[in-house]
Amino acid sequence: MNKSSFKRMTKRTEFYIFIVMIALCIVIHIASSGQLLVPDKIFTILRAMVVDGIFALCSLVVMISGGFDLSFPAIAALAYSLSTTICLNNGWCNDNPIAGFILAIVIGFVLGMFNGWIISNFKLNTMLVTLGTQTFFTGLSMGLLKMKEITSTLPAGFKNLGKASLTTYTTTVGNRQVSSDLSVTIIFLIIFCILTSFILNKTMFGRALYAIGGNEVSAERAGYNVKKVKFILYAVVGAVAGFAGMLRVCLTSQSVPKALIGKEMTIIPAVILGGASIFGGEGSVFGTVCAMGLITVVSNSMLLLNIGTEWQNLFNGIIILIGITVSAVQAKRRNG
Amino acid sequence: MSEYLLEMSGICKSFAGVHALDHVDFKVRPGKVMCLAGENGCGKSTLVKIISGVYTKDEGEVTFEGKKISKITPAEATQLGIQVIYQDLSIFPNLTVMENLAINSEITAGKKLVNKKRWEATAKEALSKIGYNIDLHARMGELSVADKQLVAICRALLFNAKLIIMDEPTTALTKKEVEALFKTVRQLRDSGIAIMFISHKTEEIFEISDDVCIMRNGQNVYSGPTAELTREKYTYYLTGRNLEPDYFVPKNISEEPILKVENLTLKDKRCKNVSFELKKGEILGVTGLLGSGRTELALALFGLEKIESGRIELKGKEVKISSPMAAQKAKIGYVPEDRLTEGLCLQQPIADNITLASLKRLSNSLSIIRKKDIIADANIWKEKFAIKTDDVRKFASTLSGGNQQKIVLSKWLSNDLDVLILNGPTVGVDVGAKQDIHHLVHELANEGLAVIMISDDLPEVVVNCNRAIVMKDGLIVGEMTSEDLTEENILEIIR
Amino acid sequence: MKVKEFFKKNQYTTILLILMVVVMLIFTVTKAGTFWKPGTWKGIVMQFPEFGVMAIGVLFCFIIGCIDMSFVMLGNFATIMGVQYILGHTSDGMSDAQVFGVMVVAFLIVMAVGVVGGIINGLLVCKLNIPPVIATIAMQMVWLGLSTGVTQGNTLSLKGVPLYAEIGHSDVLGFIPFPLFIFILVFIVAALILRFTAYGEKLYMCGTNLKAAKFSAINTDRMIITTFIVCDVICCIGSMLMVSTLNSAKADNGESYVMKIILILVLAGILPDGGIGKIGNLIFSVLIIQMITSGVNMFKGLNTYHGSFIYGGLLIVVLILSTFMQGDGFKFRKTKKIKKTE
Amino acid sequence: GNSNNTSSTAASGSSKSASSASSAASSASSASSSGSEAKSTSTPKADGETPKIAFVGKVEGQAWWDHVQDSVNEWAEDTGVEVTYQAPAEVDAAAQVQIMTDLVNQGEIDALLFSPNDPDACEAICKEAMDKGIIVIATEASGMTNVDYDIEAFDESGLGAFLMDELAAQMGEEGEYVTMVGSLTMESQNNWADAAIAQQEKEYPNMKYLDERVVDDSDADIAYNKTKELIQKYPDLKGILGTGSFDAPGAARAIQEMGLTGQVFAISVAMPSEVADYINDGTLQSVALWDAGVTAKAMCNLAVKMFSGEEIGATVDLGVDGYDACAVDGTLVIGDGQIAITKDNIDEWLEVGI
Ligand SMILES: Nc1ncnc2c1ncn2[C@@H]1O[C@H](COP(=O)(O)OP(=O)(O)OP(=O)(O)O)[C@@H](O)[C@H]1O
Ligand SMILES: Nc1ncnc2c1ncn2[C@@H]1O[C@H](COP(=O)(O)OP(=O)(O)OP(=O)(O)O)[C@@H](O)[C@H]1O
Ligand SMILES: [Mg+2]
Ligand SMILES: [Mg+2]
Repeated sequence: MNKSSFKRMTKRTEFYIFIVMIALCIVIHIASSGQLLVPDKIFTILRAMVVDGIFALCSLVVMISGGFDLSFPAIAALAYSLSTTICLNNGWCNDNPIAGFILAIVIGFVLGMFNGWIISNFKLNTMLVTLGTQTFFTGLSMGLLKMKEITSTLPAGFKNLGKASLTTYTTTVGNRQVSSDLSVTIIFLIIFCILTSFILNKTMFGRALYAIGGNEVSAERAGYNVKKVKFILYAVVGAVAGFAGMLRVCLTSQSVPKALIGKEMTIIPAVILGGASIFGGEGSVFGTVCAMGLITVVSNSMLLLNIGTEWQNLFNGIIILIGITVSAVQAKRRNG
Repeated sequence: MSEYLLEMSGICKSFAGVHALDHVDFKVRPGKVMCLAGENGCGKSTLVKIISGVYTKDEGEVTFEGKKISKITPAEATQLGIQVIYQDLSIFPNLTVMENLAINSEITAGKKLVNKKRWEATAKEALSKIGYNIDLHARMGELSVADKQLVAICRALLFNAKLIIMDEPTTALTKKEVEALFKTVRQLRDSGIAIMFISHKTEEIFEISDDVCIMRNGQNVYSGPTAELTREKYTYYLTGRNLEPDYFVPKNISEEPILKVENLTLKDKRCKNVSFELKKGEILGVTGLLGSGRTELALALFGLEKIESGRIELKGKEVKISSPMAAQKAKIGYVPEDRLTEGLCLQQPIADNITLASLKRLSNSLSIIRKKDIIADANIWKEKFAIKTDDVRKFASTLSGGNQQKIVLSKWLSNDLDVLILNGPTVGVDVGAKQDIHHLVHELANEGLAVIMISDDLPEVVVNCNRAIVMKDGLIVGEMTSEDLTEENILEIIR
Repeated sequence: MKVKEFFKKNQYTTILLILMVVVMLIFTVTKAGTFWKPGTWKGIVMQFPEFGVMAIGVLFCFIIGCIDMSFVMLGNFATIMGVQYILGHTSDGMSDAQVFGVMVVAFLIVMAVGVVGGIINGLLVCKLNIPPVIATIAMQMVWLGLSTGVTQGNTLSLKGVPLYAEIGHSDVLGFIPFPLFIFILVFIVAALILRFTAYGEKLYMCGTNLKAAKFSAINTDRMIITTFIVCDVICCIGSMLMVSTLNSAKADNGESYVMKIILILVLAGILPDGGIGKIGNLIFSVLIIQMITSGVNMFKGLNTYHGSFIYGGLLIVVLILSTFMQGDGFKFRKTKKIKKTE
Repeated sequence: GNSNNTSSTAASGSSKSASSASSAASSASSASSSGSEAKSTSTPKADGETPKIAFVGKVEGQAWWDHVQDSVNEWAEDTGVEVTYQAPAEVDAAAQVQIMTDLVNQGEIDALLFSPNDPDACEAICKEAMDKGIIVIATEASGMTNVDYDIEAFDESGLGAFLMDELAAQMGEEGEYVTMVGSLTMESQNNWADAAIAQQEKEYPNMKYLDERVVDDSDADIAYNKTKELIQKYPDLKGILGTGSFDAPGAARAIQEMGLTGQVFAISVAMPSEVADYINDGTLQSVALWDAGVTAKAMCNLAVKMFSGEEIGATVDLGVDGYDACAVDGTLVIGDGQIAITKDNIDEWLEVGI
């Protein structure tokens, strides 16, 4: 039994990505003469993963259901821009950011509902719909609503959350003391990972996503209300995207309406790298987190690896290319 | 309370002008097996979908257990006790066997959370209903068609169904599995469940059914007990003509073999040490159990499987067939077993599908091609095969299964071939069309074509082949020529 | 009654036509004076060719069921190579004929890079079974990376070689702007290929069901690679037009064109799912998008994002509308694609 | 307007536009309707007649350019002159040139004011505009030929040197430093950085450039992560010289969090609103700025002057602070718009709304 479950594990893409990630970390650690696997660097990498990690989870659940969401960055951007603007105008959130987060979640939810309504009601190709809504939401935010950057005037509640740390690690670099914070927001990433994993594996809703991704007609015949499931899915993804966007505002202390444009183009390859199938029905939180980790580690080690600035894009592209090649070859092997 | 479990009267349904169902009356008695038979495209699947709530009827009345039903959803149908095993099986290829078995009942039970133990118990219970054994944690997509089918059947049995509908459940099963399935069906029937059964195989209908309903062109032409029906009458009702078994009489077998396979072993070892010869004018049957490697053998000859050792000779010369293109050049054609995924471009015109493998012939030296020629070429085949359509420019998806199969056949027959490999050429094809196809293959063989016919349908092999080989576990375990080529002999070897 | 039949058969084209008329009407009512100026239209026909040409290239990919995200960056890299060659081989004293000769070689270099890019995309997709979107997103990063690396991010200006821009700004036959001429040329050739060649026929069939095409003795791998080559070469032509408008090549020029072109194709009813799409519709959708973009610039209070808002909304409306009709449009509905892996 | 359509632009005083007469003729037929409205700058206008101005920014929806747009609109309101502001959605030369092409071809404008994403890319359309008699004024575009004037808020190498001087003072004229830019493809940012390095080589021999130009994709969060990595990589790093407006805010955040205030210094061009917190708490000592809004107003004023046929001499008063006595050198007009933002003056600048 144990042997066969191990064999099954080796058939999974996640397994390989995990090994690649570990191997790459070790390689980089050695190449950078021991500067990667140290607490302060790990703190930095974890912090850099928070927002992208939550976005990746959004993208993952949609992809498992056989969809393809291009609009979540646009939703997040509109949600946090509106939310911070409202908070600022009303003088909210100077002590704690909860109101802002609730607002962003609600706005994200409403925008997600719009996606969900179109996708579930008209049974349209999700990539096309979300391409449309992405353009539409961005246009709404920057054109009609004329969202502006909010920087130093950002309510203090947001800034404080972004600066709050769980623990601080101090070390001596050269002849000076350098301290690194482990951001509180990492908790949110962990919560979301556990929650997503739980929903996907332990609830009928999660199984519905896999079932729909595997065979939508069968799922309908099996008794799932596919329409409802999809509607809820996109609405919730919208809400979570809004939340993640708000986290970004806190972490950067600025609300820049344009900041997330094009984000989907880096998140989606990462999710695929983590073993999710673009055809639906495949993918796991573990794989996604590993892939996200891999990418974050690489992009935060370029300087340490002495890769010239002008070649960093190329290096990034090649890593992604190799990664998806590995996962594609692995998928091919598995499917015979 | 009426004596019928399900009563349908005057059912009409049309799709964009096509009358799929035209005032059909249909009744099922509880605790009986009801067979629904009819030519391809006569509306059987459509009727099933109306019962199960997938389609809504245009006209007519449905009564289930004496209650009139106006409009139901698939979920409501399940609750009423109607279970359908669809032609496409409705399984989840990405989930495990256990999940596939348990998921439906979990949903119906309105469960919100997953309990692996309960799922496993449910799955085991389902399998035990027909005494079938399989790794519960295997991925569904990796199973063979037969295993998928059995899982789907087990899943349906889980429900306290009053009516189980099976749409062509035996197409992908071999004799042995069909027997197992029938045992289950009888068992269910005896426990008071009504079974509705669609099949194109005459033998099966007479073996299993209590009542028969025969449809033609969207109307029912016969309804009543099977006992009152003879086979002749049955085929007559079905096709409107009298059909005699049309045994293949080879007239024109060449001296020298055109194809010679020696010690062929495939890379993945699904086929080992296979040797056989094929002469012009022959129809060579290849049969065996599921997973016996017949498909792989055919694919190897068509350049889609990697060969490890052994040689293939065509007209005395060794050839390397590395791709379908090479096979076409060597004048070998292949009609795949799964027409939907391997044979057809459903969302393209019928004409383009028919001419897909002969574009080279239809285009000039600049590879310029004219739609007119495509249509003209397609129309020839439409006439020849009596493909049921008014316009070859319509999409292939508008045809029924049997007519789609005819397209796949004509795609290769329109090529100039030496060897034609047919893999399950009449799967899901009605008797009438089957006869047409067989007749045509006979003619072609007698004109000098060498044919390999892979089939599970033993009568088909016996009637149409002058020679047959039987495979088991990738090995050839028996060869028979016309005298000893009988169903009994084949079955003996397989067992 | 032929007209009526045409509309019935081409419901989607009809919708596009109506849309175009509506857009024109709106601008006519609001800004008749500006909108109907010859200058405005000159602007419109001067601008759409560069991405219109690229859209034609990507159309080929869409029909075979692939999507190319790498074309803009690949085009930039190709033109950077070309421009570098031009800059390295021209000097002040050269005659126009000599410079032209250098430009021809540069053109060949650009085409060669396009071919290489197409082959790589094709190999990734058909040999390694990587889904096209993902493979080409990765390649996009690679090309951008290469261009940035090679140029160090600098602009390669063709200021010293005015002939290139002169050709780009010349009029063919005295009245057709050169970019428009190229667009028409590429369009006609593409339309002829799609309609009258065995390749075109196979393209649609492969796009509908690649496996069935493979079982019909069609070299599907070659089809995919060829299609990526066609796509990327045409896109490189578009990139060269862009170089002539901008008079320079750079790693990240035309970044915004990727989404714009996908939008245009989808609006034209040409879907990345493969197997469907009429090249004729492309004209309408390109014009609609360009009219909106140019139209927005006529209004003081409107910015570029109002344009996004309008055509994002338009796309959604068209998608929804299409579900209410039969014929070619209902394909926007999601059809489960048969997995490419066997 | 019933002015005649002569193509020589006496007011601009440059000879290059004389050569455009022939090409103007070729475009005259297609632009006949616009041609009659295109006003030659040589003809004095009747009192009260104002030009229609279009201003094309680098990008839509960034605080810096939002401020420019606001300033332009404010100027329009004050003067009653019609101005339309447009900018591309992304920092993309192609998209920007398309907007300019539309504006020029639609023939509704008398003056085209812009700040190019890529100066070379704009030459062709500017030439076309000038051929049509449209006044063309650029900013941040030194080296462009097809413009009537290019107004610079400061001397380009001056900004680089200024940034270096400030940084050097903070670092005590010794120690290691690196440079940071938004992207390698942003020409002006890279030029300023190069000028800064040149200044260091000339003036501060004890400082050492680590030959590292970091890119942050115009995203403060990336600047933050990169700064952390830099400090890890170079334990002795003392200065970060950025030229993009996201560099200093991101770097400051990292410096502050790592407890290195006073040990590592950062400077860049930045908007006061983005760095106010760090300036006030001392993480940053100064940033450089010019008020691009004021520059934009100066450009508008210059356009009006040219439109009314006013002679532009060796110096010109453009009517806004820092531009009241600009030196004119050929097409180059250099103002005195460069500002250092420090703790002392940041509040004033915050009120200006940048
Ligand atoms: N969704 C649909 N749209 C249009 N026509 C349809 C549709 N479904 C079925 N038809 C048509 O209705 C008729 C009946 O089809 P149906 O699938 O019920 O046949 P069948 O008896 O099950 O055939 P087979 O034995 O080949 O499975 C056919 O002519 C078919 O073309
Ligand atoms: N040696 C094997 N190892 C693992 N799986 C096998 C093996 N042989 C067969 N199978 C499984 O059985 C399936 C059917 O095999 P194959 O296509 O050879 O059968 P067949 O005899 O052609 O039957 P049919 O055509 O009726 O499906 C294969 O797809 C595979 O999943
Ligand atoms: Mg059927
Ligand atoms: Mg088989």
